[in-house]
Amino acid sequence: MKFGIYPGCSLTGSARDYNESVFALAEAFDLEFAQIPDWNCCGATAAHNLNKELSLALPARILALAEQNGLDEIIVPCAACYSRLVVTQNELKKNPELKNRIREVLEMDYHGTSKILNVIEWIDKYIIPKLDEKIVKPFNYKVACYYGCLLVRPDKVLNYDRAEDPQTMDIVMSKIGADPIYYPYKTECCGAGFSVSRTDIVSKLSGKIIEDAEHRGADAIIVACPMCHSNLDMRRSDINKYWKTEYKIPVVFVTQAIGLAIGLSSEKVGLKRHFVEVKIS
Amino acid sequence: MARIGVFICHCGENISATVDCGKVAETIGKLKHVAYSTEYKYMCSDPGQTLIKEAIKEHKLTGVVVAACSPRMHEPTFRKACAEGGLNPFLCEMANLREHCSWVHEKNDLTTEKAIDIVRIQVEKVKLNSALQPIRVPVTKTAMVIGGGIAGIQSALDIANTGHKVIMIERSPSIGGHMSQLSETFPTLDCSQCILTPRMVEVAQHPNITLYTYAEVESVEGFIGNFKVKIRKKAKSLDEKTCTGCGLCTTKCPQKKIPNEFEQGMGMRPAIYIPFPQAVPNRPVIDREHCTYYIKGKCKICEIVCPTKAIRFDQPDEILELEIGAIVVATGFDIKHADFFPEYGYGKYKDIIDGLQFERLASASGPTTGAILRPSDGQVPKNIVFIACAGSRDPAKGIAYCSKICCMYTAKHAMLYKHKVHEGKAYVFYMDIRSGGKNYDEFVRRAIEEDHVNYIRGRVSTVFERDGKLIVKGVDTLLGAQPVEIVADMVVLATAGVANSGAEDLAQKLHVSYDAHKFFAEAHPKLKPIETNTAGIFLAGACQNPKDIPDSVSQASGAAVKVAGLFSQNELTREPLVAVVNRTAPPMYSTCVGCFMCQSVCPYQAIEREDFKNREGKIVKTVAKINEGLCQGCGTCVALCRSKSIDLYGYSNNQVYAEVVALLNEY
Amino acid sequence: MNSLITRAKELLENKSVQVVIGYEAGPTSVARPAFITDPAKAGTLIYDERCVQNLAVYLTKPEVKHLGKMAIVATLPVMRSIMMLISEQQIFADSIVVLGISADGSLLDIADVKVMQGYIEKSDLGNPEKYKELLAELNKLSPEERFAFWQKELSKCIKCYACRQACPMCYCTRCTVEVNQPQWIPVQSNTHGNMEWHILRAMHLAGRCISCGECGRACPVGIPCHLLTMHLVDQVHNYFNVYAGTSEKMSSVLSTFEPNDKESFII
Amino acid sequence: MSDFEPKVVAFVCNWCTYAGADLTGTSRIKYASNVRIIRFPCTGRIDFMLLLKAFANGADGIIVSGCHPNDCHYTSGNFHAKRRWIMFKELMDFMGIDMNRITFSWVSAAEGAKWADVVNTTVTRIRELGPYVSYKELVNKSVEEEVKNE
Repeated sequence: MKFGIYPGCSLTGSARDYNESVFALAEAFDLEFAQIPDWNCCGATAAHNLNKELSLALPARILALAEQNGLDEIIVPCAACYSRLVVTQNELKKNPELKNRIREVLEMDYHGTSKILNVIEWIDKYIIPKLDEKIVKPFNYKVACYYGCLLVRPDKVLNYDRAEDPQTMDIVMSKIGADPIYYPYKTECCGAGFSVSRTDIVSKLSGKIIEDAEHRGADAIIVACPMCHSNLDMRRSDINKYWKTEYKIPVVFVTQAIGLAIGLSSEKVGLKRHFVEVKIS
Repeated sequence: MARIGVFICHCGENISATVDCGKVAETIGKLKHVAYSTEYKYMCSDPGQTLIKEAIKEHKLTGVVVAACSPRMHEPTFRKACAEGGLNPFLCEMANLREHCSWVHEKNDLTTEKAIDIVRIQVEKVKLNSALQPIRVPVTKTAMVIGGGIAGIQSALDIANTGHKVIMIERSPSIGGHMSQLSETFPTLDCSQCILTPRMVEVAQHPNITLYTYAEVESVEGFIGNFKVKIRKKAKSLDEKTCTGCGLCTTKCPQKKIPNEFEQGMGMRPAIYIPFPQAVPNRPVIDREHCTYYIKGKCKICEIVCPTKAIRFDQPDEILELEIGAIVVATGFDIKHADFFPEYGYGKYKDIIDGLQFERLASASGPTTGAILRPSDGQVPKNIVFIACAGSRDPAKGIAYCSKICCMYTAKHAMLYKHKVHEGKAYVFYMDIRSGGKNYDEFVRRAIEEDHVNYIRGRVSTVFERDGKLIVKGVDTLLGAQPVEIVADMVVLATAGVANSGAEDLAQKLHVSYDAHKFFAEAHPKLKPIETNTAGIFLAGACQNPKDIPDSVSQASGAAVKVAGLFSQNELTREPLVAVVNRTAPPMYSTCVGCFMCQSVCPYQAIEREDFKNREGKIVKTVAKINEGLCQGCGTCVALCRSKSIDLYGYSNNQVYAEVVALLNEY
Repeated sequence: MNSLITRAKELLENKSVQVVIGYEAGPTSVARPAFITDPAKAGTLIYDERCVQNLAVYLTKPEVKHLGKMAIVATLPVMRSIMMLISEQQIFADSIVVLGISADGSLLDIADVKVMQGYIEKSDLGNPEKYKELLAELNKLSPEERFAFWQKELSKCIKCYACRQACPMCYCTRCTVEVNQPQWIPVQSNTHGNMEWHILRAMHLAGRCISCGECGRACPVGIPCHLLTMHLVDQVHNYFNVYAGTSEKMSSVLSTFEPNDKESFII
Repeated sequence: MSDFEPKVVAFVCNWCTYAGADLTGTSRIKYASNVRIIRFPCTGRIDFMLLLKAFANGADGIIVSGCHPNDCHYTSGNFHAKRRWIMFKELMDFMGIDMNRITFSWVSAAEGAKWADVVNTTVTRIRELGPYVSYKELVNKSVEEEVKNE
């Protein structure tokens, strides 16, 4: 089974840990990735605030490249990239005129036929069916599944999970033996793109997310978005400074947790790259 | 030779703003057979109608086309005007320039071109119309009221008091509806049961009312004045005549753990039960789904203890066939179950309840005999949060409409709480306060100013539990969108009012329209709010949209007047737009070959067999014949008939063919 | 076919029927329909591979009905036609004796409609093999090619209505083509009008055609018009899982419905 | 073909789609003005021959629309119509007549927005397909044939 993969900027930069765990899982389950050649920026937070055509053309080019290369299914591990790609596909499907315009802009053919999967959908479809037989070390921890904002939104477009109380990650985690706690902060804002410009806001918001998870006795926060991870993990010292606390709860990618459960080493799934030490293995 | 008169209406500016009415009138005036073509600002007004009447006489018109609004709006108006002008009313057709053209297109040549086409089609059609006489049908002067809530009760009593018979059917074991569950009513705070129960008793005792509880509509056939209704009387598993309603069986029933519907699940009831103490009729029924005898085949304790031997375990459902002249639908509403809003935590925490559950808590006859206690531990909540618009006015996640009653009952709830828990704090999160109505706004002000309920304008994003308390996170938009967090002991959700369960199914049985939310649809939003699109079927109460008690009662009385008006006539006239089997081509009379495939498509059993006999009395041919009393004019038989032997008045083969050909060709 | 002759003679002699409808040898090598009323002439009846016409068409003709009670030599398509005619109330089961002929040409003992139904149900009810191939070939073409094919074929039609006359199910005493208020089908023959006629005919036979192929056989200019009705036979089976002419009580596909009928094109 | 204005004929039932189109009007939802509505009491009344006549007289597209299943004012007319359209569509496909030019839809009295959508998507599609040239050619050719025969 061969998929296209769109890494976006984070998977080869700040989220190399995530990238490593996704590839490690794929290898363990005999799934193959083909990186979309000549891929470009998805537009991220900036493009859709500046120029609508640009914000659609950037993801559309990525999708058009996937089509050209015969990649029917693309996995997009970054939740932000995922959201941009899916929204673009949907907008252009709804509006044929706009689609033609974007084709002109790109000077490329674009049909919008590729199926875009986020990491949970990909796990659901290709990992879960063969998961049971591979589990060697059940992930026996209390976990707080943190979805953030982009994985399940806009819900009318994604039509994928309950936007206010999503469940899919909890289900995946319970399949590897974890105990997902009741966690009301699962879709609260982490500060998102203020990661760089306003760390004080990130510290305030992410601090609450971490506090509630610790308060409820979670051993780890599970995420599926590089942005969430960097705010909760990389900014931990800022958070602790802001709240005058000593939060130690680790932040683990869902793919890392599954990797550990099937016996992959913590190096293999990139745990060594975290800022907050992960004492889970 | 046809002489058609065409009357183009401007509808004020509703049509003329985008359609060049002058050009339409001029172009149509040049068409063959059009003897007169004119335009006027308001055709439906008195001078407009006079214009038509005079033109009919002056120009010896043989047909009239009024190009105005939808025929669904004013066809009867203009047909009547034509009749008054001396023209058979069925020689009048309407061209829909407003809803189908001027309101949906921009002002340009294409729109005017379309308007001309719309009128042309009707000109071609009306040339082929036949002068028809209305069909007369008798009226059965018995009404059926479906639903025994306050709207049904009011309607039934009003009809019965005009001297006509009423059959009331109610699917639950007692009449009373949601009103019987309420504690106090706004804006007067009088006790709901105190004002309702006398009415319930009056229904039961009225000589003109026959009450069937635990009964549902099985099927409805026929038409205005002549409905044939089958109702299913579900087996109550006891003989109502023998039973005295002593209630001994209900106290001895060993199965006691069934969530009590009347208490909104906040209490339990046995398998044989009287829904509430003031129930009418005050006789128990056995809930066979939960009764130990029906599940396990053993028990029968109720039979043993019954002093009058009234229990009948083998009682079957009974189907009654009734002849009904008019139907009032008063099936009420339901509330949207709050679990569709996972972020509000309903269903996850016992202390998050909905509005109807709060009514039961506050009711003197409720599970706490009127004390406001937390369902989880029976403690008095010190802090209580009411969330208005939980699902209403929320097109993204809930429903787009305003449920209308929640602002008022939320104010009432907060007030009732404050009256009972003086030291407690009540918060209301609201979007707007909609308190139009007599003494309504004063009532809300009282809650705020006298009872010191904290009204916070803003939405709640989430409610979750932490350390045994409910954390309500919201926003106060009047304080510059400040996030607000309230630590509450109990949360009450004013969930949206939605169509009652089974409404869609009932609408389909009745052949009446319903809207996208499954509420029954009125024939016209302003001018026919009580009628449905099916003649002889009327609406009362919240089955149409969420309504409070005064509105429901007013509409119920309105529906009663409609029924009484209908019953004041001995005969009704019906539009003669029915199918007909041709009877030409002697000697075999009719080209029908008698395959009777039409019989199997007819939904009304309106197609009969007609034998032709020769002189010796031998049947030489059998052909189809339409019973015009039963035919409703759907025309499915017409399209199916291979030899084109059936046609439909008003939509004849010649007419529809002419419309297609005329539309697409040059003129 | 001695058993057939004996049985026919017997029926006529004991006056169980007044006429036997069957086949006899024509003046050329072709078999032609025979209407035997005299027991002495029963000997002229034949049954062999030349006897292909669907005789059921005569059951509704007044000039044949006029002769009295009928017996009919009936292969599978004829029997299915009889079933259809009974279900559409054109003939009565007790006014007809069926001289059934099996696939291998031997006389069957068809005592009543139930027996006939049993025989039909056991038989292969789909379109005959030789037509299946033609249908498959046409279905392989592009829509444009099919449109061209039918235009070419239907341009030959001379509107003689032999297809209609030969069909046992086209028993209407007045056909749509004879209606002129409005003129549904143009009187003249031209490709477009001819196409309208053949669409009309096929639609009227939808769910009623029993795949005998008589219409195509009757066409003097060789239009394969039977493929239109046979295509719908396949579709009726595909959508509604029925074949026409299998029971005296069935109603036709277009005069009945199931609430859950499946389709994928209505939005 | 930028100035091509498709002619679209809509055959609709009185109780659902006609009323739905009325609602489009009362809701002031704008849609393409290429459509002309012919009113029928019920989809069950719509003779398939009328669709052919529409093409024969120059229609480029057709909409057939009525009540959703179970919502028929006459209980079952739309169910019969559904079967009829299934057969009709299959026969048309088999004869190579372009069924992309016919939209079959259920539009209820509450679906004013859907009606606008049905019209707009149909008109857009027909615009892309262009005029129904092959059918118009067939009709014109047939007129010539007749002249020749006379």
